[in-house]
Formats: sequence, structure tokens, C-alpha cells
Amino acid sequence: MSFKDNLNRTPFAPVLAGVIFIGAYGLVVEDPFLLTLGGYTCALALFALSINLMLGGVGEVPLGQSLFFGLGAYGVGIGMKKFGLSYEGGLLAGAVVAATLSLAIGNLTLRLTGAYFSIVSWGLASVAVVVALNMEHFTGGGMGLFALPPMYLTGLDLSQPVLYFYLAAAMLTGAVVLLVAVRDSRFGYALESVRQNRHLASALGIDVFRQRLKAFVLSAVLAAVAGALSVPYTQIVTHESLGIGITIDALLMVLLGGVRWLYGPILGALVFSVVPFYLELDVNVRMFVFSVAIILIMMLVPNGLHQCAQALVSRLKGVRNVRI
Amino acid sequence: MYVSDVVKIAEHARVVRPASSLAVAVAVAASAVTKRYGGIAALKGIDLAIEEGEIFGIIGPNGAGKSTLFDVLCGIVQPTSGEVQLFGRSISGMQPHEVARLGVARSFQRTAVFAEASVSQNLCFAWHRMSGHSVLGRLFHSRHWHRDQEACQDRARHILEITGLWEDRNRSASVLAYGVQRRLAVGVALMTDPEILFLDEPAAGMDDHDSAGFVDLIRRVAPGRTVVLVEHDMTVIRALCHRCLAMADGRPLVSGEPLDVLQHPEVVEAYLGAEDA
Amino acid sequence: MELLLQTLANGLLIGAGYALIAVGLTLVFGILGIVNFAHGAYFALGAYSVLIAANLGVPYLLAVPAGMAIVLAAALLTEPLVVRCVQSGESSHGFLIVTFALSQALTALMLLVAGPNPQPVGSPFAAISLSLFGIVFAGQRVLILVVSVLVLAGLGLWLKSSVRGRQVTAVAQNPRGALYTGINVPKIRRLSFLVGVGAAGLAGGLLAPISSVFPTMGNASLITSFIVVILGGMGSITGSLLGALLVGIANALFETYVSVSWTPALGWSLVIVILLVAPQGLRGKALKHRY
Amino acid sequence: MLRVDAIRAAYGKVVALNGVSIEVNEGEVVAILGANGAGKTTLLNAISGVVPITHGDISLDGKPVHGLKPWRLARLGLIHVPEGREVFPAMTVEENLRVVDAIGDGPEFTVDSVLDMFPRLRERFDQAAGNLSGGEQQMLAIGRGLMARPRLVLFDEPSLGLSPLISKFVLSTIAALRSKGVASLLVEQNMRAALKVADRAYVLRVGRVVKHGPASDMAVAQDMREAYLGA
Amino acid sequence: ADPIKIGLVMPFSGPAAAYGIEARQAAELAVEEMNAAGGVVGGRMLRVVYEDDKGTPQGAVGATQKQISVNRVDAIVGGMGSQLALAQASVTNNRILYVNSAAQAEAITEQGNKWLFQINNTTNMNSAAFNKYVISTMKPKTVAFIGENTEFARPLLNILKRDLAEAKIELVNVSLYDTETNDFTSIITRVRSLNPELVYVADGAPARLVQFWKQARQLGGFRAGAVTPGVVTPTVLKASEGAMDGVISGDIFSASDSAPETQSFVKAFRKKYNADPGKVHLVVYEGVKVIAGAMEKAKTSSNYAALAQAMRENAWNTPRGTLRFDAKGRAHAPYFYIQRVKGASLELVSRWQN
Ligand SMILES: Nc1ncnc2c1ncn2[C@@H]1O[C@H](COP(=O)(O)OP(=O)(O)OP(=O)(O)O)[C@@H](O)[C@H]1O
Ligand SMILES: Nc1ncnc2c1ncn2[C@@H]1O[C@H](COP(=O)(O)OP(=O)(O)OP(=O)(O)O)[C@@H](O)[C@H]1O
Ligand SMILES: [Mg+2]
Ligand SMILES: [Mg+2]
Repeated sequence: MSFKDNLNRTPFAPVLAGVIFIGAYGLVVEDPFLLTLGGYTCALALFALSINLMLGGVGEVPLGQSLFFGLGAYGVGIGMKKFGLSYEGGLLAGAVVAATLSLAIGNLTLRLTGAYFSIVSWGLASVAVVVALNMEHFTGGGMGLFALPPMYLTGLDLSQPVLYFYLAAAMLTGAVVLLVAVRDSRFGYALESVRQNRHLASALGIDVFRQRLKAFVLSAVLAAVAGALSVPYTQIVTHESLGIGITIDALLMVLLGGVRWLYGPILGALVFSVVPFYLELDVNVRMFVFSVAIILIMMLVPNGLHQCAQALVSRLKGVRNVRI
Repeated sequence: MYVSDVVKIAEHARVVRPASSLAVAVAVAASAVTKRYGGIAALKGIDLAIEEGEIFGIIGPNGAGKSTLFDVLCGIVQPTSGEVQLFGRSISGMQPHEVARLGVARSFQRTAVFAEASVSQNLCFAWHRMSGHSVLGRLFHSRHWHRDQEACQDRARHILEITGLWEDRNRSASVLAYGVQRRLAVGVALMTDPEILFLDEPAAGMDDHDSAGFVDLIRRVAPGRTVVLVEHDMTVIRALCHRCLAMADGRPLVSGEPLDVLQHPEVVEAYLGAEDA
Repeated sequence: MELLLQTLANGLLIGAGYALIAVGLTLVFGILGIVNFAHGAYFALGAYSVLIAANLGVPYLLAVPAGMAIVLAAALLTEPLVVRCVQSGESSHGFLIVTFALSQALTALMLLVAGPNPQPVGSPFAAISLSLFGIVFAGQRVLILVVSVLVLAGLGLWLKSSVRGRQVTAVAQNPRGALYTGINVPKIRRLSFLVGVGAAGLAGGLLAPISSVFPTMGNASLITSFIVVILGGMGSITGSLLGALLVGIANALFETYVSVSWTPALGWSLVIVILLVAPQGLRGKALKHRY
Repeated sequence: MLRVDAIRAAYGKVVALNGVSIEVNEGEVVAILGANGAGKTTLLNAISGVVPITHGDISLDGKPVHGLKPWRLARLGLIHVPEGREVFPAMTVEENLRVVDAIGDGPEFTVDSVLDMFPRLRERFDQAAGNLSGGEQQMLAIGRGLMARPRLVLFDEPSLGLSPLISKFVLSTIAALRSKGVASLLVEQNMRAALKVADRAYVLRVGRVVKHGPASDMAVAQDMREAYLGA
Repeated sequence: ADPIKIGLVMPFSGPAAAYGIEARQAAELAVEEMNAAGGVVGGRMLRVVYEDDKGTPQGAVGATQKQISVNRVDAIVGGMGSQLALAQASVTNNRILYVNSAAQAEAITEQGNKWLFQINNTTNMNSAAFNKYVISTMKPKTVAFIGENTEFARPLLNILKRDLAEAKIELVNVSLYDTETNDFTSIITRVRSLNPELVYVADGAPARLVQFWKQARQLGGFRAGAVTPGVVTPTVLKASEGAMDGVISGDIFSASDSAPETQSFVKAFRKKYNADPGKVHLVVYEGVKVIAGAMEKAKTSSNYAALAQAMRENAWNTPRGTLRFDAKGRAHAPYFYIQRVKGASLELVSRWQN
């Protein structure tokens, strides 16, 4: 095997497969529940991608990523209710605010690493929750913002389950294409080298802090878009969208799907949002069973579900991956 | 007695300094550099002038401050007082990556490689900083991007060959034997095509064959660069260096031609021990 | 003046409780590198165990150690799950998912067995309250203060001056090196996990009479412990004591004199400000090698 | 004292040791030589129980110790001073030494005697080990190993990163340990120096022993070259 | 015939799980009674289908969607919180009959949702009655307000502020604490130092309410009357172990009302669960019963226009008397109860005619 064969010449093939699947799903499925759930799953997957940009890309656990998800949601909510913006306007406003805020926050917090970064970012999200609760006239306080006007994206009505699904899926696809490009770019390589060994990276001329900051801002924008995409589903914007719960869900998706794999979070989101709905058990039994299943999965395939797929592929190819 | 390659090469092929330069420019200059850590003075006043194109060795007992000096020269550690200039530019206040961008690469005493990546990926990481495509470039200039990738691979292949890592190119860096990792660390530094190369005990842990190969390698890549190396292996120092500096206890002890330095009684006493003299 | 003193006393007593909850978290993080999201669940388990023991007629002061024993047994059973994920996996974040899922599973189990309703636990100290110069000290809280001081001092002493304790620190810093030094690494890990979780169980049993017992009672404590642990510096016992007292007193002062509805932001703001000044927390140590 | 009999160890599909047999007698210094990647570190790790073996036997004092964990072996008097030093970075030099259980039954070493051996460490007594220079860390690692009172020490490149003076001293210390009844298995790149202190030597090449014998017979250049590289 | 499915969307996990479990008990009791009486709409049996909304709006949307399109239920009972009710209502709007059992924000019924009905009083309705009692009967000069910082307590506070201002009563303290709060020492200390004549505590979570009162007692209690609207359930009473003695509560339901319809409900509930029913039990029980009743009256389980009409046009006989729905879908009951905690039970102080 020559050295050049390492080069992945078809990085966009999985994207194409995804697009075909999305198209087919929208055509075949008519049930509004499955369609809206599909759309919401896309929003969650997008959020999971943003988390994985931090987790797999930067190597930090962004426990406070929901801050940006919530900003996206509140962007739509406040934009539409208080400023009379369109849905697109709200989405854009949320993304811009998220980008600006993440720049400021990143400048302060990205000097921290490990648990310290995680907890501080969680702290910021928690402060945001308190702010959302207390700034009642702006955020609707504990009640949140509801009775939002009809939402249109590129002229299409998001209250139609099919359209919501397609648009959310399109946004997700766009994000994936962007992330593939990031992975293969100078920025992607720099980021990866920073994650693996920041001392060496900086000795090679890479501005460690800047790469981390760039990734952080990008992930914040993705999270904000995901948050905005969740609003047509929930129809109400509350402080829950800023809270740790949603981050934890997305983190579980990422880890379940696999951190080292770009599509892992999407797989995780699929498993995560669909399976629990079909476990026909008493809710608490279901929660127990699901949690235990997650633990077992992590015991058996510590690198996430994609490890199964990988092992299968290499088994088929007759190569055995060696790791100790 | 087994005569190592190093010695053999050393006998009939001493590197000759580029003679063309009458007024040689100074690549690395340090003046009155000190470094204190609380009560510990790691450097107590170092003056240094390393000329462009020189291969310069630094030796000294453990804890003499060699690695600390490297850290100061590369901007990783800010000196307590004194100044460092690279190519006549002061680096005080510069971040390590800014110093690196002046054309400086270094290897570390504790082997530093990208552990999760394969050997060839390790090299690509080093290359991409300078020549890789931007995100938009990746999206919209796919052809260029592919050409870039090939350029990267060509250079990586070259480095793999001269460092003798070709066989190991697809192995993960973390599973390499220690000596092989040391070679990779040198390869990664070389991948950036640096003008100044700082190597901290590069041959430590290499077997005789590899360190001979290493000497060869440095000779090959040295023209047009300045190489500064710390070593405890005197064969390497003798074979490679044009000049060298012996340090002890954070101070310069002796400097000059390697053979002179190595025979200097103070160096023998503090560093080499009687027998090797 | 009396109000100020009472507020400071409140802060101190509350802080002592925080310290007791947080010390286990900091220990498990410091030694195993695991941010134990299940800590709150073990805390609740401790409370339930005391409740069960009390319902069987065991007097409170005996029920607390009995409850702790039950928690230790649970820790012993779950330890392999948690500790195994430390080493496996490329991402080294597997523990997040495992401890989180564990916390969900434990909570679900408690919900299934005991139901969601808050249940009271009686304590002979709950009825007592001391009054000194007009300042009221609730009996149960004084008990917690005493136990907390004893536990923290004991743990600190153990880590600092016994060989076994130093080995715990050694495993935390370099498990591989510890292996070569002849230290029984798995045993040390198990030991520190048990001690950490045991402290959570103890805290649960002691705080139960104050808060009554319900399955999600650990959530709020978990958040506070995180704040405390990070403030103090992960892995440092004195750090978590300092952090706990700081948070306890700051919260008390803020709630009494400024605003209640902004209090939750206070702890976090303290964390953010302090970490920006001291990135390893008040007493944390950087574990990095030179390169 | 130590018998390693036809052991095999592999990392996944990479076979690092393929039927290696060596022996260390009571109070002997045995050198293991070989090129980079020959499997020397793996051999030591296999003996000390850090890397599992798939075939073969290891016995210590005639008792099979195959499969025993490092801490059990330490109890039997076997200590491994590893490649890469592996000190405890945030603990002081003193704490690094005091962390050790003196569980072996070899000659006693105290913190003081270690510091006497390496005066440099005395100067750095209260410093965090992670901030020590490379050579100082190596001294610390050796000292820490001896604190466990071993009867057999596996040294993986003990002179790595040490100045010529100190590395000579370390090797002579290893020789001196022999007179206290402490045997050593010594992996070294500095072949000449190693052969000077060793009683016997083995040469490893890609996971096999290709040459062994008394140290004094080994120092023939051409032979060694072949043994190393398989020319 | 096929059973009629009533979908219950409630928090069965998370901090509010206690309410979900209570809701399930009540729904089961209601369905059992209806089925024992021969079912509805020509003898069709009733069945309750449960989905967990985890107490979050996202969860509420998913669970409601699933009830409609996967479980294919005929009507939905939900609303264990105003956000949840709003989220659920956004899904059920124009698709299915939806009964918000417990949430009380005005906004829920202001959305012009034709097939939405609400069993509980709105905040305004509750406060109107309760505050009237507080102001005209208890006559405090100073009041301290303590409550959770949520959509439950904030509207109560706003109305209280207005009513106190009108009556020229001073509001000396407002403490709105976070829902993660588990230590109230400082708040209690502060309020004690202000020495108000009345302490008004608004918390919807049983566990927290218990914590609050226990901690208050440990610090010596308040030298004042104390009131708390709406949420003094049997669970709270049991867990508080007397720490709430003397607290006045105002509620839409009292298990100790001697009215026969109340007592037959209480008796049936005791028989099945060996405990007293609380308010959550009541509203869910009523929700299910009213839906079933409307189906029986309209002779349909899926013509929602007809069902909604039947709901509005009829009076419903429930454990708390005769219930009527107004144009907005809000239920109006005849009475409002003022009760006082005594040990582990509530004693009726007075019953107000609405
Ligand atoms: N960050 C630090 N804090 C405290 N002391 C330090 C620090 N860095 C270096 N030192 C001390 O400074 C001295 C010089 O260290 P340095 O690593 O430069 O030595 P060296 O000459 O490279 O030695 P070696 O040959 O052993 O690698 C050592 O004694 C070391 O303990
Ligand atoms: N963790 C590992 N996973 C996979 N292969 C490994 C691992 N560790 C070592 N190897 C491989 O096993 C072989 C022997 O390695 P080992 O480290 O024992 O060599 P060595 O003789 O000690 O070399 P050096 O002198 O460079 O330290 C090498 O080919 C190496 O790449
Ligand atoms: Mg050095
Ligand atoms: Mg080795």
C-alpha cells in the first residue's frame, strides 16, 4: 500500500448518503410526529456537532454550551416577540449575539483547561439561566416566551412538519459540509495538533489560544442555530433551553456516537431521540434500562458506537485494527 | 572494539563551515540572561552568540540550566533579566508560537509528539501550519487542496526517508519504541524547514546505529540552517559541532572548539569525569 | 449586629455541610481524574439508607453509620464500572457518560423503590437548637459542623502523613509511575472511590433530617459541590474546606443583605472570578511535567 | 534467581517478544543490549508484570511469578526503574521518595542514603519533581526504586539523560549494589559502559535473543554489529 | 368495541416526578370508576396511556406528539406546570381535545385555543379569594413574601403586591429563590429579623416546601401567622412532621369538606390508595372524568367540536361541587377553601362561595 492511499479522496460521500436518506425519509414518512421529531433530532444533532467541535476538536468538555443553544432560542423568541423580527431575523440575531458573546467569553475562559474550563462554562450558562429568570420583561421570566408568530424560513412554513424536517435537515447538512471542510483545512489540522499536544503545537508556530478561540466561536454559532431550529418544535422558549440538562443530553449523544468521528454525534442523536420513545416500559424502568444500556455500551465500546461500525468494516476488509 | 559509525564518520568527514561568510550574521544572541524560579537560580547570566550556519553544542552537568536556556531562547520561558535576539530581533514579550514563526523549531527533552496520530500525520501537522488551505479554500478550491495535500505528502515522504521512519509511517506515535520516538520528534521539527533548529538531547536513547544516522541526518540538513543542540553524548558533539559551550550551575564555563572544550580541566572535572578525557 | 452575626453563623454552618458533600467529589476527581456526576445520587442513597434503617427502628446515631455501610456496598458494586472507564477509550471522557448514566440509573432505582415523595427522617438533634448571645444554632447543623471538621481533618492528615495516603496522591499524579513503584494501583483507586463515595453517603445521612429525603435531592448538592470543589482546586481537601466556607458565607451574606433571586449567580460568579485569577482554584496544584 | 523461559508478548498483531529466554543469577548484573525497537523495554515490562505475556514462563527464586502484578512482584523484591522516569510531578522530591513501601527484603535504603548517593537531589529536596531537570528526574527515579528494598532491579536505560560523570557513577553504583546482594537487569544503549559493569549480556533483535554470553566476550565489534543489525 | 384512550402527559421523571405519580393514581381511579359503571359512548372501556414529559417543554412536545400520532389517543390530560401546558397546547391546538389539569397561568387559556380546557383556577382566581381572606380576616400590618423564582410564584407575588398596596399593608420583604435552593437559613434569618406579622410562602414543590418549614422551625420559627396558597398536599403534611402547624392554606379543594360528593371521592381514594387525596389528584381525576362525561354526552370520542361544545354547555358534578367551563375553557367551581395545618392533616377554617 502506498503512502498516498491514506488520503481520503471522497470525504463528502457520507454526506451524499445522508442527503439521500433525508430525501427519502421526508417522502416516505407521513406521520407528523415522526417528521417533527426528525426535524428536532436534526436540531439536536446540530447541537451535538457543536459540542463535539469542542469535545473532539478542542478536547474540552463544554458543560455550558447550552448557553449558546439558549441564545439561539431566545434570539428567535425575543426577536419575534419583542422586536417584530422574522424567524430568519431572530435566528441571525441569535447567531450574531452568540458569536460576539463567545468571543468575549472565550477570551476569558479558554485559558483554563480540563475540569476548570468545563465548570466555568457551566457556571456561565447557569448565570444565564438566572438572568433569564429575573429579566422578566425581556425574557418572559420563568414562564418564557410563547405564542410566537408563524415562522417561515426561506419562505417556507415551519409549522408544516415536512418542511420543518427538510429545513432542519438542510441546515444540518450544511453544517456537516462546513465541518468536513474545517477538518481538512489548515485550521482543522492546527486544532487537532493543539488538542493532542499543545506544547509541541506552539513550538511549531501554532497560536494555541487563537485556534481554540476560533473553534469556540464556531461551535457557539452552530449551537445558536441549533437552538433557533428547536423553537418551531417546542413553540415556547424557556430557561430550560439554557440549562445543563440539554447539554448533558447532547454530550451523551456525542459520546455514544463517538468523539473521534465527525458523524458520531449524528448517530448518537438518532439513537438518543428515537430509542427512548419506543421502549415500551414504565418510564422509570425505562430510564433505568436506558442508563444501564448506556453504561454497558461504554464498557464494551468505549469509543462510542462508531467503533462497532469500524470494527465491522475492517473485519470485512480483512484488516484488524490494533490497539492496546 | 566495536567502532561505531559515528566515530568513523567523525574521522574523515568533519563538517566544514561555509567559508564564504566573512562577516557572518549572528542567528542567536543572548545577553546577560538570567532565570530564577523562586529561590532557585537556573540561569545566572548567560551571554551567547551563535552564528548563522553554525552547529553549536551545549553541554553541562545535570541541572546546569541547558534546557532552561533553550526554553528562554525559544520564548517558552521569559527570562528574569537579560535579552534574547534571533536574527537581530529581540524576542522579549513574544509568545512561543511567534518565536517559532521566525523560523525556529525545537525538540524537547521529554519526547513530545502527537501521540494519537500516526507518524506520517505527525509530519503533516507540522507542515499544515505554513502551507495548508483555509476552510473556504478547502470548499471552493478542491483541486488546489489536493495539490497541497500531495505537496505535503512529498515532503513527508522525504523526511520519513531521511529519518529512517518510512517503515513506521502508519504506526501510531504512541506505540513507537523510545528511540524511534526521538527520531520522529526530530523529523517533526525538520518538517517546518526551520532556519534555527534547537534540539534538546536528540540522541538520548538512540542506539549507536541510530545516533550515527542522526549525525548523518544533521549534516545533511544543516547547510543553510543554524543548529543548536544539547547532548550528553560526546561522540555526537565531537562529530557535529563547530563550537560548543560548557555550562555549569547556570553559568557558562568554557566555550570554543569542541575538542578544546572537552579537554578543558574544569569541564572534565565537573562533567565528564577523569577517564573520558 | 445580631443579624450580621447570625448570618455569619449560618454561612459557617451551611459551609460545613457543603464541605462534607464536596470532599468526596474532590477526592474522586483528584485521584481518579473522574468528575463524578453520580456523586449526588450516592448522596441521596445515603439519605435513603438512613431512612430505611430508621424505619426499621434503628436509632438515628446508629442509622447514619449503617446507612454509610449501605452506600459503601453500593460503591463497591459500581466501582468497577466507573473506574474501568478511566483507562479505556481514546477520548478519556468516557467517565462523563458512565457516571452520568449511573446517576440516572440510581435515581431511577430510588424512584422505583421509594417513590418520588419527600419523606422525613427524624434526628434527636433536629429538635435541639442552641442559642448563644441571641444567635441560634440548629442542633443538626452543629452536628454536621463537628462531623465535617473531623472528617476533613482526618482525611487531610491521612493523605499527608501516612504512606498509604501519599500513595493515593501518587496514583492521582502518575498511575503508571505508581505501578512501577510497587503501589497497588487498582486497590488505591478502589479505596479512594470508596472513601469519596462514603463521604457522600455520610453527608446524605447527616443532611437528611434537614432537607427530608427524595430521589433527586442530590442535584442541588451536586451543583454546590462542583462550585466548592472548583473554587478550592480539584483534589485539595483544604481547598474544598476553604471553598465551602467561602460559598457558604458569601451566599448567606448576599441572601440576607442583597438579593435572593440573584444568589445562584453568586457562587458561579465567585468561581469565574477566582479561576480567572488563579486558574487552579485556591489550593489546586498543576500536575504538568516540564517539557 | 530470575528465569525467563521462552516468553512471547505482543501488542495486538505486533509481536514484540518472540520466545525470549534469559536468566539472572543471585547477585549478578546482566545487560540487555539491542537496537531501538528490539523489544528491550517490552522484556522488562513483561518481567515486571506491566505487559502480559502470551507464552512462556517467568520464575523468581524458582517460584513461578507469571501473571503476578507489579505490586506483588515488588513484595518479592523485584523493582523496575522504568523508561521515561515516571516521577510524581506535583510531589516534592522528598514525597516522591517517601511514597514507597519498603516492602522488599533487600538491603535497606533510606531517604538519607539516597540523597547521599545523589547530592544534587538534596539541593532540590523541596522542589516539585515535575520541575526537575531531566537528569535530576532520572536520579530520583533510581533512588525511588531503591527505596523499595529490592533484591533484583530492572533498570531501563538508567543513564539516559545523565551527564557522563553521573552516568558513570550510576553504573558503578549498580556494580556496587551487586556486592550488597542486589542483582540487576540492565538495559543500556551505552553498550561499552554497560559491558564494563555487567557479568553477562544478552543481545536482542526484533524480539529474539540473538547472542548471549559473558560480558567480556561480547565486546567484539564486528560480532556486535551483526548481532544488532542482523547484517 | 375499541377502548377509548386518554393520554396522560405528565412528569414521571425529574424533580417533578412526584406530581406525575399522583396524576397517575388519580387517572387510574377515575377510569376504574367509569369502567365499572359500564364505560362510555355505548359501553366502550376507557384506558389511560402515559407519556413522560420529563418536566421540560421539549419533553412535553415530544410526549404530546407521540400521544397523538403513535399512541393515537382520543384526548389528552396534561399541564403539570404552565410552561408544560403551553408547550402541550401548541401541539394539541386544533388537533385534539386537551385538558390542562393543574397549570394556572392566565396565558394558557388566553391563546384562543378552542379545544383547550382548564380544571384548576387561574392564578388570578385563586389569589382573588385567598388574598381577600388574608387581608380582611387576618389583617396583618406587615407581610413578608417568600417564594420560588418561577412562573408559579411570580404572578402570585404580583397580585399580592397589588392587593396589599390597595389595603395599605406594607410588604417588608420579597425573597424569590432558585428552584435548586435547598437551604433557606439565610432567608429565614432575614425574615425573622424583619419580624413581619404575616409570612406568605409560595412554593409549588412539595420537597422544597417541607424543607423550608423544617428549617424555619429549627431556627425558631416565625412569630407570625403564615400562609401558603394551594400546595399543601397530604405528602407535604406527612413529610413536614408538624413543622407546618398553624400555616394557613387556601385551596380549591379540601378533603375534609363534608359535602357528599367530596366525601365519596375521598372514600374511594382512601380505599384504593390508603391515603388522602390531594389537589393534584383532584384536578386530574376531574379532568379524566369530565372528558369521559363529555364523550358520553356528545356520543363521540373524536368529534372535538362536538366534545368541546358538550364541555361548555353542561355542568359537571365533581368532588368539589358543580363545575362549569366558561368561554375561555376555564373551570369555575362553587367554593374556595381556607384551611389550617394541624399535625398531619388540614382543618377547614372556612369555605368561601366564589
Ligand atoms: N519551573 C521550574 N521551577 C523550579 N526549578 C526549575 C524549574 N525549571 C528548572 N528548574 C531548575 O533549574 C535547574 C536547571 O534545569 P534544566 O532543566 O535547565 O537543566 P539541564 O541543564 O537541562 O539538565 P539535564 O541535563 O539534567 O537535562 C534544575 O536544577 C531545575 O531543578
Ligand atoms: N504500546 C505499544 N503498542 C504497540 N506496539 C508497541 C507498544 N510499545 C512498543 N511497541 C512496539 O514493540 C516493539 C518493541 O518496543 P520496545 O519499546 O520494547 O523497544 P526497545 O528495545 O525498548 O526500544 P528503545 O531502545 O527505543 O527503547 C517496537 O516495534 C514498538 O514499536
Ligand atoms: Mg535538560
Ligand atoms: Mg526502550
